[in-house]
Amino acid sequence: MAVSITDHAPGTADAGAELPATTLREMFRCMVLARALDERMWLLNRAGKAPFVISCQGHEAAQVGAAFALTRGKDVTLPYYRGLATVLVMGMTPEEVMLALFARATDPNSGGRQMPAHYSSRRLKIITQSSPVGTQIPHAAGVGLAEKIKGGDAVVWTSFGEGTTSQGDFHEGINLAAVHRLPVIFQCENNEYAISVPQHQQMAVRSVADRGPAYGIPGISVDGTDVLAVYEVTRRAVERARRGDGPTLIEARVVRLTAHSSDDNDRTYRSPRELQSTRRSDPIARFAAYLHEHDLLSEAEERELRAQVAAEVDAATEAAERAPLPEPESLLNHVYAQS
Amino acid sequence: MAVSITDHAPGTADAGAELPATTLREMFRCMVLARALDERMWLLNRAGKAPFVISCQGHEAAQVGAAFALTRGKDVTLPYYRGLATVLVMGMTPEEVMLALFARATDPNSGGRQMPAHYSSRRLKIITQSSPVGTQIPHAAGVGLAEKIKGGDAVVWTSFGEGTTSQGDFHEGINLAAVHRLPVIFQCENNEYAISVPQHQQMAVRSVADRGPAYGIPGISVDGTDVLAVYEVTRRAVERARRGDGPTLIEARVVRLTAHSSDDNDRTYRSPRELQSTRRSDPIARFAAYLHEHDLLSEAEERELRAQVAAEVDAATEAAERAPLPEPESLLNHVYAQS
Amino acid sequence: MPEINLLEAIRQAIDEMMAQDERIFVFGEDVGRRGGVFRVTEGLIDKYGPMRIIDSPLAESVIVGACVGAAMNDTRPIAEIQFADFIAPAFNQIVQEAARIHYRSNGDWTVPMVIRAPWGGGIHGALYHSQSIEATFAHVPGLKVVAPATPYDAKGLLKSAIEDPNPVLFLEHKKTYRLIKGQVPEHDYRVPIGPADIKRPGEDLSVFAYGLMLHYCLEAAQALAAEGVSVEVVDLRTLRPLDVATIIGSVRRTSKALIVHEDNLTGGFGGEVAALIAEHAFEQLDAPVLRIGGPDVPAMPFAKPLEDAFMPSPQKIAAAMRRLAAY
Amino acid sequence: MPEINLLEAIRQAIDEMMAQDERIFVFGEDVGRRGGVFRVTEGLIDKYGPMRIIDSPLAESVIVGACVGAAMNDTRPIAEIQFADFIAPAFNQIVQEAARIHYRSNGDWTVPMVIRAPWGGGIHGALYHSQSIEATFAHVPGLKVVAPATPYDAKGLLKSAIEDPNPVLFLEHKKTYRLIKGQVPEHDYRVPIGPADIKRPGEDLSVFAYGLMLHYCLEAAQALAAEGVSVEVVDLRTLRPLDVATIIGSVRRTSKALIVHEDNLTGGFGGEVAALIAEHAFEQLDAPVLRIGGPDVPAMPFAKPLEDAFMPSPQKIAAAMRRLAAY
Ligand SMILES: Cc1ncc(C[n+]2csc(CCOP(=O)(O)OP(=O)(O)O)c2C)c(N)n1
Ligand SMILES: Cc1ncc(C[n+]2csc(CCOP(=O)(O)OP(=O)(O)O)c2C)c(N)n1
Ligand SMILES: [Mg+2]
Ligand SMILES: [Mg+2]
Repeated sequence: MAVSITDHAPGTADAGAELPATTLREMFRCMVLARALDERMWLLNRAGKAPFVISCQGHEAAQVGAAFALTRGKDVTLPYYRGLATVLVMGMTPEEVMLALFARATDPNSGGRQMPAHYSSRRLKIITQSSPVGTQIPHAAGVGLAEKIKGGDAVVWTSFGEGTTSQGDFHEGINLAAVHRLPVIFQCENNEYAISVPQHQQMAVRSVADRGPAYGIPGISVDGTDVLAVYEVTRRAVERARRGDGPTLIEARVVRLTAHSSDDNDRTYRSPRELQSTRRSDPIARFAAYLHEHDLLSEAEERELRAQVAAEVDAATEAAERAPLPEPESLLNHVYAQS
Repeated sequence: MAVSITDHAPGTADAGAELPATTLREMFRCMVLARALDERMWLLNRAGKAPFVISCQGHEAAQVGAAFALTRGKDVTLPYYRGLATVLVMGMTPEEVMLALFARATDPNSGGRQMPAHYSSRRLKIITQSSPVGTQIPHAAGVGLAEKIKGGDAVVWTSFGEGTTSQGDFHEGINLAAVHRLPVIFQCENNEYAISVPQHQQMAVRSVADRGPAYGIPGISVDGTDVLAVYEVTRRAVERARRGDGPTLIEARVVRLTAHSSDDNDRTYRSPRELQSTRRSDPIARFAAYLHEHDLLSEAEERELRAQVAAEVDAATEAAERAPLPEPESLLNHVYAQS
Repeated sequence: MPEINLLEAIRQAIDEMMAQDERIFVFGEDVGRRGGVFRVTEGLIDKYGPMRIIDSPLAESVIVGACVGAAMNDTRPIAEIQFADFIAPAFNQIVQEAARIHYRSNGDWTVPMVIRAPWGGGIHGALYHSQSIEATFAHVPGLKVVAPATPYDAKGLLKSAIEDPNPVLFLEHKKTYRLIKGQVPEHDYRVPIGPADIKRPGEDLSVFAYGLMLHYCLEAAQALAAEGVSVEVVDLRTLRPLDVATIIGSVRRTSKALIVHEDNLTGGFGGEVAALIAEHAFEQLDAPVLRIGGPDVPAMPFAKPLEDAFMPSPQKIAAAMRRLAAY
Repeated sequence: MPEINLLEAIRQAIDEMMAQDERIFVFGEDVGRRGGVFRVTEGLIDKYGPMRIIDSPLAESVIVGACVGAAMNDTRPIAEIQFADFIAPAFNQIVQEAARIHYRSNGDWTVPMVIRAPWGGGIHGALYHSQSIEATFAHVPGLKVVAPATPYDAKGLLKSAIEDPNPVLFLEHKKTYRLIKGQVPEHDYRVPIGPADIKRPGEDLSVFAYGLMLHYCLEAAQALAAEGVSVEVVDLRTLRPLDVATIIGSVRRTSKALIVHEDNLTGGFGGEVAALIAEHAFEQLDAPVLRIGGPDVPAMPFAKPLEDAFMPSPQKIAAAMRRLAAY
C-alpha cells in the first residue's frame, strides 16, 4: 500500500527534534552549498565558460534529507544527474564538482570525459552514472545482490526522476530487488516534468509511490521540499534494508526551479504563473524558516554561513579553472582495464 | 485496487446463465479441439515428425473464455505461444495450425519460417508473434494507439505468461496504454512457472493483478480454469475498452499440464505430487462437469463432439502432412516489402 | 530555390507529408509543445494537434514498439529518438521486431514506419550525446538505414522513408542541422532510398562518406584539387540497401579507395565498404583500401581536446587522400 | 587427456573457477534447479547453493544490469543469456553501461563480468533461436568478445574471461555443444583472450573462421588437401580484441584470403577482417578477398530446406576455396 508520509507520519518537527542542532545546521549548509554551486555554474555557463549545466535546484531537501540517513564510506550511492546535493553530502568537494564542470583532467568523476553532473567516485562509493536514464536502477539492484551474496550490511541508494519510471529498467531493477529482498532504496525525485513532458503524460497514477505495492514493497510519498521528512522516511528505509527486510520505493515530491538544463527554455511549456508558484516551494527557504523559528540558526549565523559557502564556491571555481585540460593522447587511455 | 473476481464477482453460474446453450457448447468444442490438436502434436513430436511442440494444455479455459468476449474479424489479438485455443476461436483452422507444426510452405502463420505456435494471420487480425517474450505488449499498446488516432472502436487483446511480466516491455507497454486510455486488454496467463522458475522467484507479489493499480488501471485476478468466469471479466474489460475508459490487466490463474515444451523435462523441477495435483485442475474436465450438471451437454453428445474433433484433427494432420515444404529459393523472399 | 538548413528541410518533409496523409503521426519525447529538443517538430502540434504529435513516455522500447503495432494498424508512425545514443533500449524492438516482421510473417504483415534519430558528434555532447549507430543497424536485414548530408537529400529521402512500406532508420547528423544549408525546391519531390550520389566527380581516387564526414571529405577534396589531385567524393546516403554498383563503379574508374566515418573504426560500416571493394574491384585496385574512423574508444568525450582528438578532421582526411594519391 | 564435449568443458571451467573463488556467481534464467536449458550449469546449484547459482527473473536487461552493479561491488558475475537472440533487450546495459564504465570513469571503476550466450544455428531453432550476434558486439570498444570452437579453447578461454577485469561476451555455438569433442588436460590452464590460433597450417590460401564454421572450414580444407591445395585455417577465437598480426601474417604468406561466418554477410564481422587485409596485406594479395556468410535475410528459418539453404556448408566453403586457389 502506498503511504503518504506527510498525511499521517511524523513530519518535520518530530524528525527535527531527534537530530542534534549541529546536524541540522550541517544539513542546511549542504543545501546552501549545493544551491550556491549550482547558481555559480549557470553564471559560468552564461559567461561562456561551461557549455552545459543541469541543476539540482529545488531538489536539495530531498537529497540532503536522504543522504544524511546513509553512512558515508559504507553505503553505496548511484545518484542521477540532479544529485549534486547528494554527492556533496557523501563527500565530494566543491572543487571536484567544478573540475567536472570545466572537464578538467583531474576531475575525479570522469576526467572530463562525461558531461558535468555524471557523478562518480570509487573512493566515495558513488557509482559512475551515464546519460541513458534508468540504467542505474538495475545496477543498484546488482550492488545490493552482491552485498547479500557477500553477507555485508551496506545499503544501496539510487535516485532518478519520475519520467525515468517509464523505462523498463525501472521495473526490472525494482522487481529484482523485491524478489530477493535486497538492501536498496529507490528514490524517485518527482518534479512533475521530464524535460517538457508533464507527469500525467508519463503515468496514469498520481504518485510514483503507488508502484511500490506492484512489487510487494513499501511505496512512500514524501514532501521532498521538507528535508526532515525525507530524512525520516529514508532513515526507516535504511533500517528496513539493513535488517534484511528489503527495498523501499520513495517518491520525494520536489520542484524543478530551473529549466531542464542550460540547453532548455522552459518558458515554452511552463506558464509564467506556474514558474512563479514553483519558486514559492523553495526547499531552502523552507528549511531556513524552520531553523529560525526553532532558534536553531540566527539570521546572523545564516549570513555568515552563506558568506563561507560563497567563499568556498569562489575557491573551488578558481582552483578548477586553473586545473589542466586532458591531454589529447589520453583519449586512448582506459578502454580496457589491465589485469 | 486488484480485484479477485472469484472472491466477490459473478462466478461461473451467473455468466453461464447469460449465454445461450449453443454458445456454451461451442466454447466447449473449442477447448476440446485445442486439446486434441495439442495432444496430437506431442504424438507427432514423439514420432519424429515435428521437431518442436509448445502447449496450450491447461490454458484452454482462459483463452476460450477471453476470446469469446471479443468480436471476430474486428478485434485485434496478439496471443503468445500458448495461444492455440485463442487462435482457434479467432478463426484459425486446425489445418493451418498443423501446417505451422510441419513448417509447410502454405502455413499462413509464417510459411514455415517460425517455430510452431508463433501465430499470425492478417486476415484474422492476429498479429505476428516472435519468440523474445513480451515484445507484443508494446505492439498491443501501439495497435490501440492507432485505433484511437483513427477513431475506430476495435479492441486489442494480448496475452503472455507471468514470467514475462518481469520484462521491461510489460511495464512500458501497459503504462503507455494506461496514460492514453487505450482500448487494450492485457491477459496474463499465470501458470506459476517460467520454464522452471517458479512465480516467487519472478515477483514478490501473489498476483499479477496487483500491478494494475501501479498503472492506474484495474487489475483483475480470475480463475483461469473457469471458462465462464474468464468470459465474464473479459466481457467487462471489452466494454470498458470500447467505451474509451482504457485498458484492463487480467490475470488468469491457470495450470501448465505439460512440460514447458518438447525440449523440456519438468520432472527435474516439479515433484510427482505437484504434477499429480496439477492434473486435477484440468479446465476441460471442469467445464464438462458444469455442462453435464446443467444439462447442457449429455455424455453421448460429448462423445460425439469428441469424435468429430478427432476426425477434424486427423484430417488436418493428413492435409498438412501432404502439403509441400518451402522451396529453398524462397529463403530470400519478403526481406523487404515492395511499395 | 530557397536556401534552408538541414533541420528545416526535415521539418518541411514531415509537415508536408502530414498535411497530405492523415495516417501519419509523430511519437517521441518532447516532440509536442517543446517541438523536440532540437526543435525539429516545432509548431507541428499547433497544426496537427496532440493526437498526431504525441509526447511519448520516456521509454524508447515502447516508443518503437508502439509504433510497430500502430504501423500494423494502418497508420504511418514517425518515431523520434531524442538522441541516437538513446536508441539502445529500443534495440530489441527494432532488430527483433520491426525488421523481422515482414519476413517472419512470410510477407503477410508490413511495418511502414520511420525512426528518426539525431546522431554524431562535434557538438560537446560527450559520451552519450555524440554516438554513431549506423554500423549496428546497417547490419540488419529488413531494416533500411538512411543518412543524408544535405537539406535537399534530407527532405527528399525523409519523404521516401515515410512512404516506404518498411521500417526505415533515418539518421540526422546533429552538427549538420543548422550548419549545413542548401537549396531545396518548392515543389514536391523525392530522393529514392538506395542510390548513392557522387557529390564531386573525380579521377584519381574515390572517397566514400555520409553525414557530416561527407562535408569534411568535400573540404579535403577541395584542398587536394589545389594540389592537382582529382578526388571523387561519393555520398552513400543510404547505408542499407547499399548502392554497391556505384561504389564498385567508382573504384573501378579511379583504382583507389578511401572510406571515412566518424564511428569507431573497428567493426564500423567502413569495413563492409572496404570488403566489397576488395572483392569486387580487386583487379582495378592500385593501392590499399584505406579507412578513416573514430578511434576505438567507447565514445566521444566531453573535454574539447578529447572531442577534437576523436573527430576525423578535413586535415586528417586530406592527409589520407595524399597518401593514396602518392601510392 | 580425457575427451569431453564443448558443453562439459564450459561446465568444468565454471565449476573449477567457482570452487576457487567465492566471489563468482551465476545469474540467469533457469540456471538453478533446471541447470540451464542446455544443462550447462547442471548440478552446480547442489554444489554452490542458490545464493551463487541464481535463477533470475525473465528479464535480460536486469540480468546484465544487475551483474554490472554486482561486478562493481567486488563480486565476479557470470550472466547467462538463455539464447544469444535474447540478448537484444540487454543491448543497452551491455553497450552503454558494461562496456563504457571503465572508460567513462577514467579508469576508476571496472566491470569484471562474463556474459555467456549460446549462439548460432543449424539446430531447428528458427528465427529466434539461431542468431549470430558477434558483429554487433565485436564493434563495441570496452567489450571483449570470445567465440571458441573447441573444448580445449572453450575451457581455457572461459577461465581467462572470468579472471578478466573487463566485461567479456562469451559466445558458445549451440551446435558445437555436444557435437564437438576434444581432449582437455586435467590440470588448470588458460587460453589467453586475444591470440588467434592456426588450427591447420597451409600455404596456398588463408581461411578465417570461428565457432561451428571453423569445423566446416577444416572439413573443406581436408577435401582441398586431397586435391593438392594446402589451406591454412585460422581460428579467430577472440573477435575483440582481434589478432590482426596473425591475420595479416597469414595472408602475407599465402596471398589469398577467405573469411567464413554464419551471420548475414552484409555488415557482418567478415567485413572488418577483409578490410584489414585489403589495407595491410594489399601488396601481397594475389586474389580478391572472399567472404562467405549467411544470406541477407532477417534470420534463419525453421523449415529444414530453408535452414539448410541458409547455413554455409563445407561444400560451399570448399567451392570458394577452389575458386581462390584457381585464381
Ligand atoms: C534513455 C534516455 N532517453 C532520453 C534521454 C533524454 N533525457 C534526458 S533527461 C530527460 C528527462 C528526465 O526526466 P525525469 O526522469 O523526470 O528527471 P528530471 O530531469 O525531471 O529530474 C530526458 C528525456 C535520456 N537521457 N536517456
Ligand atoms: C526475451 C526472452 N528471454 C528468454 C526466452 C526463453 N523463454 C521462452 S519461454 C520462457 C518462459 C516464459 O514463461 P512465462 O512468461 O511464465 O510463460 P509460460 O511459458 O509459463 O506460459 C523463457 C524463459 C525468451 N523466449 N525470450
Ligand atoms: Mg522529472
Ligand atoms: Mg508461466
